[in-house]
Amino acid sequence: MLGIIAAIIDGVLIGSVYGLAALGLTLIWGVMEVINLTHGAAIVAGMFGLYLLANAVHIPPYATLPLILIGGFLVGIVLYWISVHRLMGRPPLMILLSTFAVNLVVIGLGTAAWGTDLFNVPVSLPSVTWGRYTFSGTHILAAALTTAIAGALYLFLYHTKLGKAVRAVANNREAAELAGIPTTRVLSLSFGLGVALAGAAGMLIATMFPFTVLSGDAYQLKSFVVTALGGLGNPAGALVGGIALGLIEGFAGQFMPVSWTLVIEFVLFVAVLIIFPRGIFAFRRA
Amino acid sequence: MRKLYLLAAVAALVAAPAFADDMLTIGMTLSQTGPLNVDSVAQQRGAELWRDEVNAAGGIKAGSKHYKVRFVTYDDQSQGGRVQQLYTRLIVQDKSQFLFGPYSSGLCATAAVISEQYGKPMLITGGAEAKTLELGNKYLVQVLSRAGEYLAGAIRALESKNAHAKLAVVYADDPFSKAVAVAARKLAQAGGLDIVLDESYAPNTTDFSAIINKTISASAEALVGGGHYADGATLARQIHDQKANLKYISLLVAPDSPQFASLGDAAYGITVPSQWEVQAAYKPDFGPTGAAFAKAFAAKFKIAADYHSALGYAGGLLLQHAIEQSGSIDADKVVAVLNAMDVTTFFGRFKIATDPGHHGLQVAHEMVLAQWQRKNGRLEREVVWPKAAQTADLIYPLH
Amino acid sequence: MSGKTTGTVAGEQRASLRRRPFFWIIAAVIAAFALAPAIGNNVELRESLLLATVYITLASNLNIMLGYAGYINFGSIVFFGLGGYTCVYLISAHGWPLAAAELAAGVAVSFLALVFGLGILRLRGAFFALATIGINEAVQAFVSNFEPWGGAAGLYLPTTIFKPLGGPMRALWVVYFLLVAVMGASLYLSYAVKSSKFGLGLIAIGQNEDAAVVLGVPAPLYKALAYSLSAFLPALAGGLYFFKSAFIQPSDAFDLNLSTEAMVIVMLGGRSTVTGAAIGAYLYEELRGYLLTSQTFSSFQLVISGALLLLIVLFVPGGLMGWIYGRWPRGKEVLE
Amino acid sequence: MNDALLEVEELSAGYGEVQVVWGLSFAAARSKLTTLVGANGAGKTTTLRTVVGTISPWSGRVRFKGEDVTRLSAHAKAARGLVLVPEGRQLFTNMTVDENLEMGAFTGRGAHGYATRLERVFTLFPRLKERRKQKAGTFSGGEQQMLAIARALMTDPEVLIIDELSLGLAPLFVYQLFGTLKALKEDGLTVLLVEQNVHLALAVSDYAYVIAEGRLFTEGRPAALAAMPEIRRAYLGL
Repeated sequence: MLGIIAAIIDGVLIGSVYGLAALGLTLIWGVMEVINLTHGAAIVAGMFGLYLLANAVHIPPYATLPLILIGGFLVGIVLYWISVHRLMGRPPLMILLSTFAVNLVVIGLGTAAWGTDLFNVPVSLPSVTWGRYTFSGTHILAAALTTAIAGALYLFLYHTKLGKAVRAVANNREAAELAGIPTTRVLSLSFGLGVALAGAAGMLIATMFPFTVLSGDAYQLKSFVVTALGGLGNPAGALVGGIALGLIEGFAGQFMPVSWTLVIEFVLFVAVLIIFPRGIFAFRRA
Repeated sequence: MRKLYLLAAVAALVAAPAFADDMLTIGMTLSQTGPLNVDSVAQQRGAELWRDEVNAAGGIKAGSKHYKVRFVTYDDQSQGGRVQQLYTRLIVQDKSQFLFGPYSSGLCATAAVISEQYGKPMLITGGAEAKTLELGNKYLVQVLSRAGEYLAGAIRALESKNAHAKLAVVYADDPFSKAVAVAARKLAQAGGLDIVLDESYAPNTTDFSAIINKTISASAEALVGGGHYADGATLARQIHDQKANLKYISLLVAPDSPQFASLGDAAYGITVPSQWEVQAAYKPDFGPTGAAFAKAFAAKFKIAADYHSALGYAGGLLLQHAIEQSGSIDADKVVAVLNAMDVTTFFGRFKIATDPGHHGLQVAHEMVLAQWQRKNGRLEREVVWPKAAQTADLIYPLH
Repeated sequence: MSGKTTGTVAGEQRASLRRRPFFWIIAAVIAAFALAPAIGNNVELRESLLLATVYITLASNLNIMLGYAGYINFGSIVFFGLGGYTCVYLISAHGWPLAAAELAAGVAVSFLALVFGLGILRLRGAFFALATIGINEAVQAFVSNFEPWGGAAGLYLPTTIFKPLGGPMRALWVVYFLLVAVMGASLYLSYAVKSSKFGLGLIAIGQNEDAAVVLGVPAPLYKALAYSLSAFLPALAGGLYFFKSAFIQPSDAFDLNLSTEAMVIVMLGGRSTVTGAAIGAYLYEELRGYLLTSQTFSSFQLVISGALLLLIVLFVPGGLMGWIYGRWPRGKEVLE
Repeated sequence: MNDALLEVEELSAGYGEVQVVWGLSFAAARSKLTTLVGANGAGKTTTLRTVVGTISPWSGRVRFKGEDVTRLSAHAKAARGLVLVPEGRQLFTNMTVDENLEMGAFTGRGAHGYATRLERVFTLFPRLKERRKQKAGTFSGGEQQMLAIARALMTDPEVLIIDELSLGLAPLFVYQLFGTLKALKEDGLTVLLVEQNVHLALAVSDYAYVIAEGRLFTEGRPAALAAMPEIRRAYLGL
């Protein structure tokens, strides 16, 4: 019984980071109906951002978070202008392919630079012990920081003028343009935010687990599953969906061979897409 | 200046590789990229050391001729889909006379059929799974101990400390790890260990929390399993982070890499079944001693040799011996010699099965068990099993 | 009676196909593929062309969904992998001859695709694309746990399996010619679909699905049919490919990279053209072969493929055929 | 026409390969209410979209306060005070009334004097004040049109362009809205209105242009137009 509770707690902690990763994907979708296939590469960039800043420049691991957020934001804006802007209004296939192409280039450059070796950033934090079970400090702090970042995003979107403009553009781009909102700039800003969030998620993941240049694929797939559960384009849903995925991984594994959880994850993913295209946890939109 | 450099590169690409008649071409793929690259590159370096030493000594002597050795290598990106294409190319286009297998059982299984289809001998130095060698191939030669042997030492070492330990078997879903786990399970049951958890995980798993929680819930005292480098290292780190309080841990492959020490405290006490450790001082019938190999390797690559490097070198050494013995580079003659060989090198004993159902399967080589221990504040691997080859006592329990 | 009518219609269609130059162009391509390596027993050429046939088969069939109907299928490889598994399983566990196993694989996979298709084709655009990824990953995860198919360890074929085909060396030729046939069938299928009412309906769906429905195109049925139809030949190709390999494991059978490569090929050649998919596949295979084995570029091959794809998408969205049609509008009549 | 705030010269536009507007010229005079009338499909909406910049013109010129603004983007035009209330309202349906109004005042121009303008908008449309925290998507058609005009007013427009003010609204609302427009005009606002309801349009406007098949059919003071037999027959059903 205690084991199940421990699994649930672990699931929630890790799931919240999945949620953060998916938040970037879902924000971009919500604002411009683009599935960003550079997402995995952005997560990996966050991981390597941590590794380089912590190992080469000797910045304390968690102090890299704001730098990675800012860096991700700027890179995201550049990516928008390279791979998305020209293709807005064309068939969605085009942007899928262009972001996929950028993904190939980024991963290719990363592979050429670092190979596909496993990197490990040792972070020593006190952990919390509960009976025989231990919750690693990195997991707890990652969940806390995720909550803080998601909270900050909420404040931005609902309580600042620029954030409201992002929502306005997501809601009705033409009307936003007519109201005097420079929509293209808002789109690039949103893309930047999405990439920054993905990078931050990558950085937090890298404090918990070792990683390689190719780790992005797995987390990108998880982000897809999370967005499907939470509803594409729904930031609150992304967090709930992330925690749901974490729970599936932690909880289902207690009752069946762990290798079957992947089957459950993806079957659920397809089933949810078919039955609830807006996500199980999609909050009703007005 | 840069233009000139580019021009030279293009010229090098265009110019047909000119080589004299007395050149022996060996083809292989390696995983420069992809999840298998750490071990694959180590294996490749061992082979390169052998090649350079042979060429420096004037080449391989076969009959009256001396053959210089040339390698042709391609990056298989750790993907099976590329392996067949590349091995075919190695034979057909690059005219390889002999082949070295790729790294990992899965890739070897994919490459094996090409050796049969084109009748080219392939020395397997990085594929332990036996299944590939039970399909009726006539040109495969396995240099390393097969997968079934991997955890034998680890299980026996555990039994020597606690004959009824509660054991968790946790392994990656790939051909090699699965074959290892199946054999380990049988051995453990036969020996009276209590298997309290038996789980596999997808090779690209990044989060092991669920498995570790299950291990704790099952009150396991020992854990054996793992897979390749990336998953094994991650598993080790999470066992440490989640304080699973295991008394004994034995993981495949990953802890054998010098890089494993980058895990710090998480690496301490972990044991690894090893095909070769420098401390195991076999008396070689030919070729260098283990110490001499390790020294030459460290001098060339500025990194310690692990068993994958030793395998790469041993593969070359055995092929060289077989060619010299047969006095020719004819595939069938060389294979005939390999079939009959029963020798000991710095790597240990070599002898393969020759019956049609198991041709090429390694039957004589023995493995050792190594453990990461602290020596003067630094993490180092010590041989802890079998007792005869031991350089340090097994640390048990870890907690 | 209705059977007879359709038979006649099909017959007429076939007759009209034969009158068009493109029919003969395809026939010439197939002949070239079959003869070129056979003359002088050129094994090297055969191996290069063998992969090209697989790519052309995958791309041509992907084109039916992606090019005509405009549906992004990231998981087209799942047909290839399932075909391979069915075929290898029937041969290894039940001793079926290759031909029977192939046919069973094609039929079973097409049927499965129809079932999947009826499920996911309610989805549109990005949702459909995501669902195809999900299906591929779910199938891969399932097969990894499915013990009758060897689970993660995969299935092996003994070398004796090549005996009925005249030993391992001759088997390679047999497999190659069969793959050329599958490729030829893919090209004809792609062409036949394009010049049929069914294809017109798909293209209408690709242009504007709502409008197509209003005009009376039974969109869900057409999409499911197209999805199922585009599964048959890749399943055959998968069966042959993994028979040749004598080994199949989940990570090779359901490699998402191959799906994305097929999409790159379709884009490179030009969407919804038969010739484009074929030329794109051939060019891509040659380029990839070069990059993979070149010492200079091998570490940059991902970068180069990525940059190439980005440039095509941004500046030549019509692909090679779009560019050719732009220069030479009459090309549309000759090269479909 | 020196007092023309907005002048459109020889404007041509369309979609893809289909030309919709053919060399249209018209002007909106300062503090007057100008209307473009014409049958459904005459190209009125395309004209307005081209004027404010959501689609780009094929040829021709748009001058605003004497400045050539033809190639400016829509948001840049809004920031200068050239504001369109699009057909079908186009509100931010997921956002509250307050947020919609705040977005209307997104530009520097709108942000300046925000509080006073908000007061004034609420005086004009007291109904909106009662529902400040309600989401726009839950409103009735008439309320949405009010909010759309209110949002446009928050931008502090110099020329307010309204596309199909009365479309789909109950007559009571329509009269109310026309009353508001008149009041705004009397306060000095320049209004350009596109309207299918020719009766109404001619009744309230100072000057009118009649458009047919993307071309200017005729123009003049409403009274003069209403007297023309062709207009009476084609648009007024007399």
